[in-house]
Amino acid sequence: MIKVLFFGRLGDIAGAEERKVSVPEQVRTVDDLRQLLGEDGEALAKALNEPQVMVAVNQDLVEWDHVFEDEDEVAFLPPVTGG
Amino acid sequence: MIKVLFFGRLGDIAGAEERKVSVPEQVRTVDDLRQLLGEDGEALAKALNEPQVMVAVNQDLVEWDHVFEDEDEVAFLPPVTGG
Amino acid sequence: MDTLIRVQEADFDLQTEYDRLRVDNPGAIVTFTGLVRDFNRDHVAGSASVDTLTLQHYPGMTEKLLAEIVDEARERWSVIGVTVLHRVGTLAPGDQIVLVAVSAAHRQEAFEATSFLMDYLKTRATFWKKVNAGGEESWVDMHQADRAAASRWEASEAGGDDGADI
Amino acid sequence: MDTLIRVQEADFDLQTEYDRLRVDNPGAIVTFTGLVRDFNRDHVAGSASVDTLTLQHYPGMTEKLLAEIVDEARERWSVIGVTVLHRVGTLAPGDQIVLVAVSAAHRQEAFEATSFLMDYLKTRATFWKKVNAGGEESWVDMHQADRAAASRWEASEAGGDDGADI
Repeated sequence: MIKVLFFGRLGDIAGAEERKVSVPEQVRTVDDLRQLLGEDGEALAKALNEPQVMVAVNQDLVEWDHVFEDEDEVAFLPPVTGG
Repeated sequence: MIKVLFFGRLGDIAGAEERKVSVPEQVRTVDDLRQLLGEDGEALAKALNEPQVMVAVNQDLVEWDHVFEDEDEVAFLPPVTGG
Repeated sequence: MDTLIRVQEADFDLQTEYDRLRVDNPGAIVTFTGLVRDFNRDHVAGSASVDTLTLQHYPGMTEKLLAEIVDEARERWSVIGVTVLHRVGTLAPGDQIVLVAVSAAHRQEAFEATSFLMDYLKTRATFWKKVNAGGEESWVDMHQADRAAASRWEASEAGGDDGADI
Repeated sequence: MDTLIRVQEADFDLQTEYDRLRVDNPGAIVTFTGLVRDFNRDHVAGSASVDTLTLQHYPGMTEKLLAEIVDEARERWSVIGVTVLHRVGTLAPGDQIVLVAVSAAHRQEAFEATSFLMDYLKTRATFWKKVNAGGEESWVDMHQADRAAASRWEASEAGGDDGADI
């Protein structure tokens, strides 16, 4: 079971800012996870695959080939717009 | 009769921040005035002739060949150090 | 010598933060405040008036990223105190959003560090802005100009210490 | 849209000046405050502690020169409000000397205009500083670094309006 967070517009598209997800064994990297989540709908798949979307695991930015572990917190981050 | 102002260290060297000066007829430009004032003493002559000293007539910066008139206010300004 | 970083719903008070920086007896203090403009450039062409702005962030990660940005500023410039306050939640036009304040011995360091902190905050810290204008909500896009502003620091070496008086 | 220029013996209040600039609903406000440092770099090598600083100016001409500097800033950057307050008389370490505050729609203009105003104020406005340290008075010399800081604006075109958000 992992915790998935969707920020900014991704939360609206995913329909929730937070989801608990149990992942099949072959889903190992955050990119695998992104593809799995994208199976929920075309809009979310498209949004998660935007080139500027970043991903953090346990609040550290990681590359898309990063392998997450059970209980990890995985956050999908659209371009930031603070200030 | 003109009013002469000395600012910054020039006031200390001139011994006053302000002087009323009546000038001979042949003293026409502010450079002439500077040389006249320098006759009071070598220290003041040297200080007024420092390359960075500027001169204002009636609160406008002017060149050294500027011709002043009676009743004018002539100010000798060392490099500024505000802020 | 200290750093203050806070993400909060509450408003902040410029004088309070300034007074805190003054205690170290610096020669220069620069403050930057960002406020909600009444003009909605980010929303749609035609620019409906902004009713409210909602700021979301990633608690924990935001503070960590802000601390990293401040560390980077401290490596580049010789500054004394650094304060970064950023509000979240719902804000109205005219409200204060963000305060960056830097004290230093000399003015150049304080100016550059403050400007750098804002450029990096805008492009790296995990905040997201939603505009509510004319009953319609929409997430704000990052501005290309902000990316450009941040990238100008990437080429440059540590600037600043040219010894100007304050 | 207004400009406030004041040379005064009295202390000033950052919050008051900031609040005045806020009224126009800008997106960004930058403030610079210069303070008397306890460290006497300007006086002698060995750096006796500063007891007091005395600021002299040329009444009338100073205000005129400051107005010209502000006009020049307004020609170069699109800013809203500009405030320049400078104290004269005798000041102690920790005292506020000068405040420059600028409001604008976008942050880049506010940063650059404030920095420009300080650089020009330091090299063009008719103020003179005398340090009293260890019982000895001496007039401060202009810093080469301040000349250099001012000259960097002479080569450059009006900067700033790159459209960054605040």
